[in-house]
Amino acid sequence: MRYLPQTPDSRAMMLKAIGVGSIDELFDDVPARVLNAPIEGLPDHMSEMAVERHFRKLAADNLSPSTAPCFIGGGAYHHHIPATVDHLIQRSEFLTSYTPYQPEIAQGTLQYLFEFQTQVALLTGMEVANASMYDGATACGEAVLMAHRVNKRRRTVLSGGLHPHYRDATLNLTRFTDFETVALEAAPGAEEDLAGAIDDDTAAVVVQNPDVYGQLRDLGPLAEACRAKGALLIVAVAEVVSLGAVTPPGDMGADIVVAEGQSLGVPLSFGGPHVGLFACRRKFVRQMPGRLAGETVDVDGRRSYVLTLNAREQHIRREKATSNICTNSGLCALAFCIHATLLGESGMTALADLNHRTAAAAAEALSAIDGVGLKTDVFFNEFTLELPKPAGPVVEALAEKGVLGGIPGSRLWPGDESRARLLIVAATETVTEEDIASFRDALKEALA
Amino acid sequence: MRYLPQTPDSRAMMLKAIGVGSIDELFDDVPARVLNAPIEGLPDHMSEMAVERHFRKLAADNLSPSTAPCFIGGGAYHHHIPATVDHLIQRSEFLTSYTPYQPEIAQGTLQYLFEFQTQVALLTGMEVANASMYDGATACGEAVLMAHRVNKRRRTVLSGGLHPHYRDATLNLTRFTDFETVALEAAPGAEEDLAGAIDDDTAAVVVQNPDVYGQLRDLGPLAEACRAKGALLIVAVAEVVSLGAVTPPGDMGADIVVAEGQSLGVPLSFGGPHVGLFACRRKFVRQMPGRLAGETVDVDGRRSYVLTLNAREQHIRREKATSNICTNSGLCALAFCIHATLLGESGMTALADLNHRTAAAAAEALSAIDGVGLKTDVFFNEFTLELPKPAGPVVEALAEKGVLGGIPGSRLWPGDESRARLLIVAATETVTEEDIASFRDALKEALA
Amino acid sequence: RDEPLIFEQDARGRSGVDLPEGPKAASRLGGLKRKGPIGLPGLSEPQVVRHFVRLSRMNYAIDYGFYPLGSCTMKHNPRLNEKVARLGGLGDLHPMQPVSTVQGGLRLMHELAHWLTTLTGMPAVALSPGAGAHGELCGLMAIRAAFDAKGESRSRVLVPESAHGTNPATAAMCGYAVDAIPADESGRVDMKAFEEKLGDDVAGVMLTNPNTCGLFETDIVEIAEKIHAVGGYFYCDGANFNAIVGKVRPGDLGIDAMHINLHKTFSTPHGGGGPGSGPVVFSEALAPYAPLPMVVEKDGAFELVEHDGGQRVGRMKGFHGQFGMFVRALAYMMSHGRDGLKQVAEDAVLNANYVLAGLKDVLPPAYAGHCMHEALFSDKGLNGSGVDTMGLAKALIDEGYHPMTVYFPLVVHGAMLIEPTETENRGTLDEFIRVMRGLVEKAKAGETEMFEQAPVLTPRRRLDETRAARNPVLRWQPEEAAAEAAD
Amino acid sequence: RDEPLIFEQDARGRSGVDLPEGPKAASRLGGLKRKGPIGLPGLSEPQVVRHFVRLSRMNYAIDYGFYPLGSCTMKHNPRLNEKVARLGGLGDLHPMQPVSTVQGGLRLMHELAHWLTTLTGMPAVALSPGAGAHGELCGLMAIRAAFDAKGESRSRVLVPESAHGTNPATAAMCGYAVDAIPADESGRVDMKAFEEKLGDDVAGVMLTNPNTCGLFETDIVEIAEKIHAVGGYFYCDGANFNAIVGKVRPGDLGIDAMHINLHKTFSTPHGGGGPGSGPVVFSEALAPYAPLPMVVEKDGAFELVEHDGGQRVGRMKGFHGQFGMFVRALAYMMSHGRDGLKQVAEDAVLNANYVLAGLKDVLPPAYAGHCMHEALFSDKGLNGSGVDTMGLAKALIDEGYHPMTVYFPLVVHGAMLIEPTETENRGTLDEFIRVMRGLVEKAKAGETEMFEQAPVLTPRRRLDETRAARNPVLRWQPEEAAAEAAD
Repeated sequence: MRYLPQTPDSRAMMLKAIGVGSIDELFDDVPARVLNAPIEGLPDHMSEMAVERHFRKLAADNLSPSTAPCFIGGGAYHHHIPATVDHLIQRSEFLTSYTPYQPEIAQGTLQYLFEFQTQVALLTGMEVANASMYDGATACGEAVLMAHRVNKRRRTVLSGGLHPHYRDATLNLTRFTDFETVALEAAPGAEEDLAGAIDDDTAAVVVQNPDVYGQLRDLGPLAEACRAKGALLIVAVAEVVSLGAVTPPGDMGADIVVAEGQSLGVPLSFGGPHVGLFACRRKFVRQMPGRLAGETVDVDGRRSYVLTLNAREQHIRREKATSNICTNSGLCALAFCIHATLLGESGMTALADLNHRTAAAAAEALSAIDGVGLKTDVFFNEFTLELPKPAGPVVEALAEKGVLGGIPGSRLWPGDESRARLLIVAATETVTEEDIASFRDALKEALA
Repeated sequence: MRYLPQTPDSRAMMLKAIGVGSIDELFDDVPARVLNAPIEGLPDHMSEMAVERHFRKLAADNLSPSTAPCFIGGGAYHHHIPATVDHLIQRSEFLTSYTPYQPEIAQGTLQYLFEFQTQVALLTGMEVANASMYDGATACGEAVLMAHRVNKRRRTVLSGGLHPHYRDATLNLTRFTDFETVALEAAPGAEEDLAGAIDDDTAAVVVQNPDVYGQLRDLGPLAEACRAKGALLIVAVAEVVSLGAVTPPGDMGADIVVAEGQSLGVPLSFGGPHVGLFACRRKFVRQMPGRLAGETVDVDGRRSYVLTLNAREQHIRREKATSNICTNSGLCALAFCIHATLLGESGMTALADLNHRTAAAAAEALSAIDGVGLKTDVFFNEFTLELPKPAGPVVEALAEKGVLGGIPGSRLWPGDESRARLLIVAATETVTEEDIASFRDALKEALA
Repeated sequence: RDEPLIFEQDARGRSGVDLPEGPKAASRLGGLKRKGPIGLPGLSEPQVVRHFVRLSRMNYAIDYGFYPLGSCTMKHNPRLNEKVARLGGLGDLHPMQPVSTVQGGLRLMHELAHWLTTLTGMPAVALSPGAGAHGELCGLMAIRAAFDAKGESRSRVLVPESAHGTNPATAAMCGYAVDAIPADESGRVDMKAFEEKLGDDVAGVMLTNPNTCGLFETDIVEIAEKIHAVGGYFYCDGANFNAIVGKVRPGDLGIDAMHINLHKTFSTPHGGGGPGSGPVVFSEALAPYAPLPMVVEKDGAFELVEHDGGQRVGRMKGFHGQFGMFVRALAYMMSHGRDGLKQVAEDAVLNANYVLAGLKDVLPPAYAGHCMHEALFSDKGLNGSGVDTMGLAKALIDEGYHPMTVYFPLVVHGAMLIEPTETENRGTLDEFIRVMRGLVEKAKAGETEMFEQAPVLTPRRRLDETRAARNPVLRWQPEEAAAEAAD
Repeated sequence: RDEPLIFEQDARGRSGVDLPEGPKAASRLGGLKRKGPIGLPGLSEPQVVRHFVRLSRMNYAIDYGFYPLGSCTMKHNPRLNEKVARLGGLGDLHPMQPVSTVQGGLRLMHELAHWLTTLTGMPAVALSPGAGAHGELCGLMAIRAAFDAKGESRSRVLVPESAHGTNPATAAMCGYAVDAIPADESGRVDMKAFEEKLGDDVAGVMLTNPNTCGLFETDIVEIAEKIHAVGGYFYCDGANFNAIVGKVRPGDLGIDAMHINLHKTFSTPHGGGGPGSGPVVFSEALAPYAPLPMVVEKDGAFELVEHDGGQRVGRMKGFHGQFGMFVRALAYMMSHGRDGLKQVAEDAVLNANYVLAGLKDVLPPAYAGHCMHEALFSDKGLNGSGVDTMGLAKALIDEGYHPMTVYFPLVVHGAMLIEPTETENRGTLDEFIRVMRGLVEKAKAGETEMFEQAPVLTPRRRLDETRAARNPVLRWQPEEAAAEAAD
């Protein structure tokens, strides 16, 4: 047992030092009936070789987006991660450290969290950001909870363009509260009357940009409507790379911005761990959920960083905390921070531009196929097609040809016939022009 | 250009500070005719993504021993490397440091070299070892050069059981000296009269154990014959894992032991970098090639390590150095050291035992095939079969079935018809019983 | 040496990435093209590497030294797990791929579920919660959903005073009032107080077991019976499962829901504060309320159930959970096996009791008797010395250790909670005991100055936390902006 | 803190690996089964990780700080290169696989050869040498083999006094006497002395260019012509190719053989002392003597030629060379491209001259004029201060830098050779210049104590190297054995 340093000799010696005759004497508080109950159906310990072989077999049973052209988005995006990112996050001092509760020996973590918070604030166009949430969807739910803390109103409206998973996670998180969350429905590319849905008891409106179909919108008018009614505007961004090319929510008047940060530095990993970004106006900071790193000095007057405003948090405030979140996405935030640092201003804008051009080229190629319609006219790296037949089986047919060809409407809105022919397609910088051609050819065949 | 931090602005500023008007003014010592000669046929800089894609394509064009059952040995062995090894050697402080010429800030490297030297001495059963050579073959050549320095004689005899690559590298390294190197030939399993080949001018006899065919021998009698004639016994070990199960050369009377250390911690990597081990009797230490880490104290009296006996080396002694070796295999030595440390006494002996049992099982299964003969009766994890037909095409046929089935005699002794039907087969702990069965079935078919 | 912020290392136009040219295409951004700069700094790759390597060296880590942080289970993180989590076909799977293309990924989740339900002796598990607190939320939501399904409304959840802060925070998020149960003098639930608080408005009890004092709740089976008797459910905080894994099945104790911190018991790296992963196992009674998605096997193929008609807890997370952590945890479980996991619990408890035995004559334990996986001391041993728990903790830093958990649980004055974990060897424990004893001796000898000054050998000395909270500076600003903000 | 040796952390029977059971089989070891124990210590995986992490933290590294070690080219090592070198199908290829199963591997070698020959403008390359010194040996052997083929015997090789130590050592290994050429006052080959030493017993000249004083040999074309005129060959030590890659093709200078340190110019990591890789490019005249193996393309397929009938240099290494380094170097070249490699040389030279310009008024350069990729100073600037080169170097360590190369080249008194490389940014250079100037000022002000004591902020202070050499302790011994050995 390669991870356990004790030996029969050392165990015997230690039991003697403790003054007991057997290990089970130390377990004598456990009811005898339940101690050492036999556990059936699990193997004994395995060699590293055998374990690795098992996982290689599991891996081989999947179609990997690194080998198949991948056009799937929907809140998680297949981006290239520079090798440097993965190397650095595996530094022992990052990987195997705990939450920085002892700041004298955790300045590394604290400083990168401070840098991360600044990057998130800059990208979203907001004043402050926290040190991460679990993911974009849960951050969205937390934003709604926060809005109610801020203005004490009792109703929230969710745009129909909000990703159904964000919607569901938000509904779930607010389910047992004493306020109401209303989720609208919307067709791709269609305009919603969100402003009209705001009443005097509306705490917040949640809108995603680009929306789940990929459509981009100017949120300025909605922000004005919110301001006029005293409601907060919460903007969700599922593809953070879009912020390199698109007017950020902060500039359009958002009060809280939540985002999924996976696109920068974090592998898809079948859906998690990802990293939720959470930014807001400075005046709301004491209502924010999650950890915050702040600047201060040590007794020698040297600039230092520390977790701050802990009075919001569960370990101090217990049932009155702003959130129950504790362990969040530290290492993913680091990956995000490193990737964003590598990109820098010019890299970030170039990456966004490349994504956009790739998606635009894909949209052009695919919508040129007979019977295929483009349902989103203004988009970043994701758009929605309407196919002449249900998209679910088409996606299966594409997979058999080795193309991961987007998300069928039936996956996100099961049972909704009106959206069954929709195919939501994303194209990032990892998509080559040959990949687009392969997709086009395969889709043509699948539709033929 | 992601690795270059200078920008057009900083370059201009710096040229100004230097006092020149253009970068080419700094190259004015270069004859104008040859400066900036156009370089044709190479592409401009590429993105990380594009580079990675290129190497993935190259990799996909090979049959990987990690996915195909691998029975190839011959001086390089497919062993399992614990994930910890590769993680640790990639620590920035190991990977991106230089030779430890400033010992105050290189104790990490120096201490592991000291530990490595001790491990090598223990495994080979010798008194001292150096801090590594390029590989086993070049270490073998250096050992012959060293023997001549020690006893000033003019002739060396190489056993016919010595791996032809070791033989060739040794012949090459001694080619321009004023002494003679005689290489014998030997059939698999046959006894050589090496003792009879020693005369009064023989500086050394070089013998490999297990030999190139896999045969193990008691070298005690040969060591005695060497001692009687005043010649040194140099023992080469191509599979260092064997030393976990087999009487080490030191115990049999070797004066110098060279070995290939790749089997512990170092990936096959298509033949390099590997790591040469070099051990000898303590009295010869000042004639050793290569670097040596030694224990000492610092001015505060703390135990410390430092490169020592530098007076042997080229950077001090120049043309009178014991060898021209400078950069050697530091990081591979570290990998070896970590893997050997993970194994420890019990792991090392268990690994050797597992290798041996696996090879014995393979030998039994394969030699049971009609017409196939086992030519080596005492062996560790490698043995030689004689097939009823030339082994070269058989190996190709096996490869088509996805089995890497050993080394045909024609690869090591091209043109030698007498050895064309030999197949040298190795089996390490990575070989499963299913792999043996696949090999047996494929070989049967190939011979049918 | 100070490491400047990335924003202080900027040069315009510099970048640490190169991108391919890509296709030409007309913009589809409408009028929404970004107008101003983002404000990100430009660094080259070498600068980025050096920056983060330097930052890392200001951190303490398990890989560097002993990390006896009670209740956090800072044990060895095997690199095998990191390796397999990064395999092509696992690390790069998209959560929305057609299920036919992710059969290996779904099988992996199914296998993990099998291990977790078998080890806990409980029939169902929800894998999706993102961390321990998220698992608690999931568990409490299931309890609430069960009452809602029955049309029953209850108002209180009983929580011991010694509980993790997440417990009351979680109960509050489900709309429950928190009613604190005191501990008895043995450090366990005061059964009399517990029974008095029971009633038909009690939705459940949230108990950590072994509890945050490092003690097994001896009356746990009775507690389960009594909460069930009033129609309530038994939620167990599984943060300390490391102490009993392979030895005791929570299902045998009458527990209805328990989250498992994969990043504690099953050693997925803490990563400086996450990501964690908090699957929740459920009893038969609560299983129908477990949230989706869930993997089911049908005729040898695996399906991902994302929607059904039940009255379940809703979606906990964007996708199927912390899959990357599932890979690591499963690799950890397979590496240990059934036999090894039992050994884990035994060695964890052995090591904690060894530390307890080695210190108890100089530092009085908070409670009598053996402990489980962690040893709890109060600051009584320091009484009158002028040195407090924090001073001792900071002095430990100068000795090369990460401090134990301090001032938690809140019920013990000046608490010091030491959890060595099973991956520490005896030599390390002996040395730690020696150092601790030496420090306590120095404190008792009145050498207070050292404790007030400590740490002195660290990248930073004690920080002004008040200043940080009074005037929060939560981001870098260009100098002009920072000056304005300060006005 | 001291880190004990692994041998001091032993517990019997403990191991950091688990192995599968494997097949049963009767022993075939004859009477050769190992009788005694090996003597290796038993540690668990967590201990091993912590041991080596702790050791690592006693090292300086490029990733941590500026490493201006002259003639060593300590530049940034991209992690992309590490990643691709580890791909399945590259990192795990066996050198003796049938060539039909390694076409990708052979293509990679072929591509690397194309880059190297194109960048140098030379027609052939031998990839197999294991490091720079090994490449030199290969090059000199080719020269010797060429003479042997002609039946001609020559005895001398001309080597500048400023040469790397490997140069004379290499020449000696090929049976040549080394005849040293002095430098002129500009730091370059003294042409008059060179011409005087020429003769028909001269096999060749070994020149480093740019030379170890950091200067381009202005007469290099003439040197080539003159050595050719007496029938000798021109060997160039390519250690400093970084200064001219993409700007100057050595083939255009009349060079017959030149090794290339992939671990310098093409940034494969130094790894604390290797592995390196030293391919050698050859002129038409020497190409027939280049050693095998070599990859050749035939009808779109790649063959590995391991044997032919030629009078070539024999096998240099066990297999085909440092393939793992080939992967990294090729990835580096492709990442930079033709345009980027030229920029590499320009920025390397720019950075060195910037340091030269920033220091020359306080620390006199060894030679006048611009330098190439490294700036060389003598200790003249310290004359009379009581501080020597070593003192300055050690003081730099306390300032957080790895020292420059000191006392090399031997021809300059108290030499200090500073090579910043192209991957350092201006801010780093400015700060280094500031620190150097500060130290020189302190030395001149007579603050000698600090320089004698330095370094003081390091894991160890100055070492007793004499003791290490007088009574060499080259391995750990159990205490009894160590006591005996000392007797």
